[in-house]
Amino acid sequence: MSDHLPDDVLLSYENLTIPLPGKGDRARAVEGLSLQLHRNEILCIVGESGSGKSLTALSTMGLLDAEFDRPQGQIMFHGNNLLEMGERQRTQRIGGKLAMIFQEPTASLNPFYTVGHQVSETFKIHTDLSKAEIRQKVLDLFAEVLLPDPERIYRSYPHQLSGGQCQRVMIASALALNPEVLIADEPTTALDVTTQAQILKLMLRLRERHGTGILFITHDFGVVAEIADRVAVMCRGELVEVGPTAEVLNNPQHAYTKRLVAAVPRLEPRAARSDLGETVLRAQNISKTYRTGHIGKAVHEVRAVDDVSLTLRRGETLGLVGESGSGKSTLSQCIIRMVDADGGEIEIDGIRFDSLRPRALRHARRHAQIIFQDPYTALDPRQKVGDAIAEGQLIHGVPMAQAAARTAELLEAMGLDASAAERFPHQFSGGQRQRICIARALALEPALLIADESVSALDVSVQAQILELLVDVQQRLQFGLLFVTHDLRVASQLCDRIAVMQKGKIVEIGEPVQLFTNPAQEYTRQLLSAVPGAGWVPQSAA
Amino acid sequence: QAPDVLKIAVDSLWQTMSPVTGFATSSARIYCNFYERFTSVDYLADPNGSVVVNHLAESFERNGNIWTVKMREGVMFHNGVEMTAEDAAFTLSEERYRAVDAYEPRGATFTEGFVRVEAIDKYTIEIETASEDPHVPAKLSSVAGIIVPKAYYLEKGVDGFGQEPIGTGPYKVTTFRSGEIMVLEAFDGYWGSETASVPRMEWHVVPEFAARMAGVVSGEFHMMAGIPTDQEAQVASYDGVEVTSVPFTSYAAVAFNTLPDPVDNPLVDARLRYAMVQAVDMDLIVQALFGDTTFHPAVPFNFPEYGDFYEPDLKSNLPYDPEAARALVEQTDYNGQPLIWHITRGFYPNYETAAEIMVQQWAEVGINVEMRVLDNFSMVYQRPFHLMNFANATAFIPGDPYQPLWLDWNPEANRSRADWKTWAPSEAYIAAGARFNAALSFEERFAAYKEMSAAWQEVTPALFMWRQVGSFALRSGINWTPAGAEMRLFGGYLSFA
Amino acid sequence: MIRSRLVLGAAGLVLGVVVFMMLFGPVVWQVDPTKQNLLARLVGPFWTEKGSWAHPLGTDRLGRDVLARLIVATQMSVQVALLGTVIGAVFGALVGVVSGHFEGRVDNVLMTIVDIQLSLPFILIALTCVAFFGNSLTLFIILMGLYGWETYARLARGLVMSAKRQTYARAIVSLGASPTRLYLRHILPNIASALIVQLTLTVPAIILLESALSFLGMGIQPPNTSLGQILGEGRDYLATAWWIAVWPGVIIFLITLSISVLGDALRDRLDPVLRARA
Amino acid sequence: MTAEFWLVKIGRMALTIFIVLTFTFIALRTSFDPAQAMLGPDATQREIALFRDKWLLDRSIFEQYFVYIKNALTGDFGMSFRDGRPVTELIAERIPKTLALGAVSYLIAVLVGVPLGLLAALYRGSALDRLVMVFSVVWFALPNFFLGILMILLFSLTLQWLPSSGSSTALHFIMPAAALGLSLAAILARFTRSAMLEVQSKPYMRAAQAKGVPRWRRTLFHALPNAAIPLVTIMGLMLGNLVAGTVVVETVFAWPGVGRLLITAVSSKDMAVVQALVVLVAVSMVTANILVDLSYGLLDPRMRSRS
Ligand SMILES: Nc1ncnc2c1ncn2[C@@H]1O[C@H](COP(=O)(O)OP(=O)(O)OP(=O)(O)O)[C@@H](O)[C@H]1O
Ligand SMILES: Nc1ncnc2c1ncn2[C@@H]1O[C@H](COP(=O)(O)OP(=O)(O)OP(=O)(O)O)[C@@H](O)[C@H]1O
Ligand SMILES: [Mg+2]
Ligand SMILES: [Mg+2]
Ligand code: NI
Repeated sequence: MSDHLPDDVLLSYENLTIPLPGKGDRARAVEGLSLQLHRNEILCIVGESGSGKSLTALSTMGLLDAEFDRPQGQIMFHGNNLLEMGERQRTQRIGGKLAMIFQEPTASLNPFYTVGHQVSETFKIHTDLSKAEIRQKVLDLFAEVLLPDPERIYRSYPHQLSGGQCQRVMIASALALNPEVLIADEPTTALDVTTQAQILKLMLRLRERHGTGILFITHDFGVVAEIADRVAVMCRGELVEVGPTAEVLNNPQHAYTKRLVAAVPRLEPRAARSDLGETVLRAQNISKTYRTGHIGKAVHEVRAVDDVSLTLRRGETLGLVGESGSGKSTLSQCIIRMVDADGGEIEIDGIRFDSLRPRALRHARRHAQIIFQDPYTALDPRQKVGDAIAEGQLIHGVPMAQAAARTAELLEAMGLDASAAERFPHQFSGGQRQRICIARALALEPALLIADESVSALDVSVQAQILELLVDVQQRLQFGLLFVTHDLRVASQLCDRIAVMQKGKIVEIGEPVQLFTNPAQEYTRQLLSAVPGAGWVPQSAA
Repeated sequence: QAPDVLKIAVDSLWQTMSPVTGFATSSARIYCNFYERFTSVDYLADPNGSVVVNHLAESFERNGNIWTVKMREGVMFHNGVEMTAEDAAFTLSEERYRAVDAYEPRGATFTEGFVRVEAIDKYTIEIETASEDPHVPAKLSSVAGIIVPKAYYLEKGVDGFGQEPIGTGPYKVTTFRSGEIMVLEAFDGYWGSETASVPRMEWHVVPEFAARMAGVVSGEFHMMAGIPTDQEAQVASYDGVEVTSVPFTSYAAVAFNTLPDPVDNPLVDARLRYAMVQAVDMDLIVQALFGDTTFHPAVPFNFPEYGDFYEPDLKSNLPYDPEAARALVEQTDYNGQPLIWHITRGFYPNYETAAEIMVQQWAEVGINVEMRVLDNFSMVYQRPFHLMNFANATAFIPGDPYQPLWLDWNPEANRSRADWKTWAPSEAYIAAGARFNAALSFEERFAAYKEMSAAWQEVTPALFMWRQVGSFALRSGINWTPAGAEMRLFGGYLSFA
Repeated sequence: MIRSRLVLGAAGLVLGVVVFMMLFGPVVWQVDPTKQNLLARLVGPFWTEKGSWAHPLGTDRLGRDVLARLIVATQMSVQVALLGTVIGAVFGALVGVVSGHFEGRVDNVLMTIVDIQLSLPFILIALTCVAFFGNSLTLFIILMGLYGWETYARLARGLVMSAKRQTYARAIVSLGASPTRLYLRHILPNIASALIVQLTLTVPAIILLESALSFLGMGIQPPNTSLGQILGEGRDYLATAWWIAVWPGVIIFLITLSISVLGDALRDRLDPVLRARA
Repeated sequence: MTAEFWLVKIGRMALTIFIVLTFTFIALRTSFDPAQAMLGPDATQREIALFRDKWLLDRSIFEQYFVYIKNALTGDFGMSFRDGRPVTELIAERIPKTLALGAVSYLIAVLVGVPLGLLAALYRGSALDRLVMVFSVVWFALPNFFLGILMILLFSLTLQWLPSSGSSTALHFIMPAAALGLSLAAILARFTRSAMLEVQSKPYMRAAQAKGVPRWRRTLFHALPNAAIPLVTIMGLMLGNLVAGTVVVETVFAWPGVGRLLITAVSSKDMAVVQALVVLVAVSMVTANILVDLSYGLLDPRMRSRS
């Protein structure tokens, strides 16, 4: 779409360079960025983590931390260079024409005030409207962003609303003064797929109704495919490619873009493998109820896992999917007894796990290992990586020398060099750390490995590597893999069978091909339709 | 010009003004302004305090064991009730001092030998003593002689009386909060000629020296008590402030525990005690700590306030001589074990400081003393200990060594009887004491005194350190004659320029 | 906070000097702190009229060398503060760890005790104990050791509760580690820094507490001496012989100041780590 | 908040006070005999015996404890050994003075400490920030009795501007309240600063800025209310410091409050007074804690709606 008129340009970055304060990873977070946002356009910025997307957005809003030096270059908006404006000038001249929403919707609202109050504040500051008028405006806005029962929401505090509702309130607040430009920094990352789909719809509606130019930062290519008119790709602070969505996604030019697009997981259901070994996990009638609240009455009960049964065989990968809060984590924790289930039988590798005494349980843990979601917090920051990998073996009585040898072997298998053993976790990237976590789990040669959202926190490219690695070692070591995820694309690629969880129950279980093409349950169907950019199937970029 | 309100800053005010039970340094100095006694010491006549004059008693007459005391007429208590012989008799009564459940049992020691006290008419009482006692009028100048209003006293009880005291003195107490303030107002019904020159006095408790000093220097206060000796010059150096130091009738001392309790007490050996006396250069210490304001009495009980008893040229038997001390230590079985010295914190000015010096000097002759500074006398009196601080008052019979030498050391005294006793009076001492008490003429009494003192020194159960002094600061323009430890702020004692 | 290198350097230097003074003071300055010279009382520091290099910082009311006494007093004060801090920290942290580990009823009981302690200002306990049980150095140190234990207990409890929910702790458990191993090898090293920051608050607090008690006459008693005791004793001489009270005052001030500055720096240093992990 | 919440709170309060009562009783009665301490060095044996009899010190410890608890429950804390007056009367007489000093000091602490902390946080890294932090650390590092004496020497002795002791006029408040209040202000300034910095790094602060809320409004209406919870907690805990400071400052400035009463009672072993004061302080601290808890409910909507 290179046919925009020049006056169509709303926001224009010219040679923007943002120096990093102190000892950052690099001297400049953003270097020589030139980019235009047009009226009535959704421009998605994608790129690896740390590539400077957020800083670009923040410098546009004049929200860079005080410790930053003034960025160089220009950000032109209505003939003003935003970089040269002070806070006061900006309020006077730009007012509400430029608005932004953030990644964490709940945390972006002040817990102290009702959301109605907070949205009203924008009017109070920028207009002379009376109280009643403001109130009406806010209610209208709430209706516009499709919030149910605006009156009630008006009076609610942030903690009384769901994440999606909070994000809609934030959007309402951003829309208050009819902005010409809306900057959205990963506005849906913290939300689950169904809510995400609603927010995306809202964005599209917004553009339709008001002709707003939207700068949408994301790392989810599904989202890009769903809403973007144009895509800009950033890598290490530089803009490497920009163009219409279809072009960039289907025919990437820059090497980095190619890599990125190739790594995007595909919704490619595959058939189950046939060469599976004996059963390693047999879980029957597992239930878990959480009770919270004060002593006495007012007990709040959550039936996190409700009478679930599962089996898993050696060499098999079982996917566990479902929306947030459906009980996936709780179930997997129950299986390895990190959480004690209320009832049910668990047998792992022939051992009855559910009745083990603490000492025996500790001993039996070598048969079942888990890899957690966030590689940044899963390693003791004060323990050397080598020690972390060897620790499990030492606990289970493996001699020191042997453990060290195995550690070196595993590091190599994970594609890390031997010197890594002497370093600390913070000296590794997220992907590397996740490999270390996998190595730590595998060091015990477990029969069952649970991966709880083990790749969700990672970049798509890193994610792909890790998945490949997992498949690879599973091939060699033949453990049963319980793969917990909310990303149906990933699940479809990886699993032999997929179990769909809803409200603590497994509603459907089956082979990916069958599940995706012909879901038996309404819920599964909903889940599938909420996957963003489902229509787009990236071509192999090889 | 006299101020409307005279403000005095003191370091403390004793918690109760009950005449005998509440007797302490910080109460005795204020008593004289609202309490009066049968007789009183006339410090205008003799600053050393050896002159006793009749006061609320008009005359004394002795007939063998019986004293007939004529009381002054028309004296009013602060509550408007006239003082009668009834009150005077009650003051000295069995019921108040000597009964098993006496109101103020400490009075018993001050009225030792009294067998009968009786009002015989409105203004006359009779006092009968067990044996002939020429010293009764003098003894009645002590706190035991403070005349209390019987009816009011019985109504309030000792504690109540101590909080809302009533006397016959020139001022009456209108407010008393022990940790804070006492307010005195001139008493219109006062009988005496020594009228009050200021209508109102306020005694403020200001524990911090700096705050007291600042108060006097800035004119907030007219007077203050309690100046550390080292600071006298400093205080005096301010414009409009003058400093007076006044010798008290009391001597700071260290008592040696002469008894085999603890069983291995090396101080049971008199030679070690002699050594301890000879090892300390008390003159130097006193000079260093007090300058010329006081002195160290080289010979025990040979005190200047005793008039004819005092022999200025007497030499000590145990003079400062570290060599001799060392030799004495050699003779004993003392093996260097630590001797524990119990000291009450902050009770006697400069005591801890002196103690630190003495510990050093004892160490030099091979005596190892360990000082323990304790919070109060309960702790000081808790055995085991080898040394203990105390002070010997000298004024019970003005001009006579009765109190320090007999009253405080006799076989019935605390020092020989209490749980914390430190000595057992020797035969010689007891025999001399009996003669001393029976003596009617000065010569007899003097001879007995010398024997008793010698017997005491034979044992040497204590070392007298210095005569205690108090330092006061006044705004210039205030002329004040100190009366020993008493702060008499009326009549001839106080005037304004 | 006060982050400049200069200030930090100065704080480090002060503490260095204090430590040097404590360790080598008596060797370098070989004057007996108890040696009295009644003829040379209240002599000023060397630059004053009567002063001399024999007593560079002057003499006190007994003619003892102020410098020598400051050395032993600093030793005493700092030792009391350190010992007190360590005792309180170890005891408190232990309570906190137990409470945080077991939670539930154990936690309830222990936190009730902590609450009780919180509702009794420490000085009240110190005054009562010192006055009623007498004043020995051992008792004093134990008392100082009691100071602040509840803070450590609460801090450690919170840290343990959050640390054991951290993914790494759960990962260690899932390896089959015993609780002892988990706490000693993993949790303790990770919560130590926050506790150490707290130590930098407790040490000056105890030094100040000791001086306040000494001022009230219930601190360290002669012949032992401490900064607070010299300060309390010298306060009457402020107008005439200022050097008695001012030196210990300055030392107390500098020590508390330096430790606070270093503590602030330490916290600034550690905070991002803590925040990132939270 | 729910009824159970209060039940637990009040139960804990009662337990605390009971334990404090018992602890002080044991500490005071088992240490030793107060008779000698009270009566002075010259007390006679008989006097001591009478004293012990009068105050029931000869009874068994259990009997004494029973009587003590029974009386305490009816608000009767007995008589002071020193002057034979009811303890409650003694304390009541002095509490107004201490409350006045405490309130003024506390007010100074809040009025000086909080704004300074706010300014420091607002201009983080500036010269002002440094100045405030220097003030706070310096003021904290000076023992407040030493400060008090220096103030007396300067303002009363040398300049003669302010009275050195007593409590009768407003002028009398200045030095003690400054000595006490400013050292608390120093602590509060630091906490305010760090609480504000903490809040300012929250996403909603950035969101407010993005909305165009001016800086002062952000500070006062967005940051401060959220920083209030840690601040209120600290202010509650600071009452402990206030008590400690009062004891010292009242002594320095001859302030006739309960702090001085405590010191005299403690040094003369006046058990009844010490006991009553300890309980009094415990009760007020517990009450303060409850007030702090209550204020959480007011300050934090999340707490309010929890019930
Ligand atoms: N306050 C800061 N101080 C120092 N460096 C910073 C700061 N904020 C960001 N950076 C650095 O600037 C670079 C760009 O950060 P930015 O947050 O813009 O990345 P991003 O593209 O938004 O990444 P993500 O997808 O993870 O949100 C990173 O290297 C980051 O470490
Ligand atoms: N420790 C706990 N105490 C109380 N409730 C809990 C606890 N842990 C989980 N829950 C609740 O149990 C339910 C299931 O949680 P779980 O973490 O298993 O969901 P999930 O499917 O893993 O979600 P996500 O995709 O967000 O990780 C949720 O409603 C959650 O709020
Ligand atoms: Mg970002
Ligand atoms: Mg989960
Ligand atoms: Ni275009």
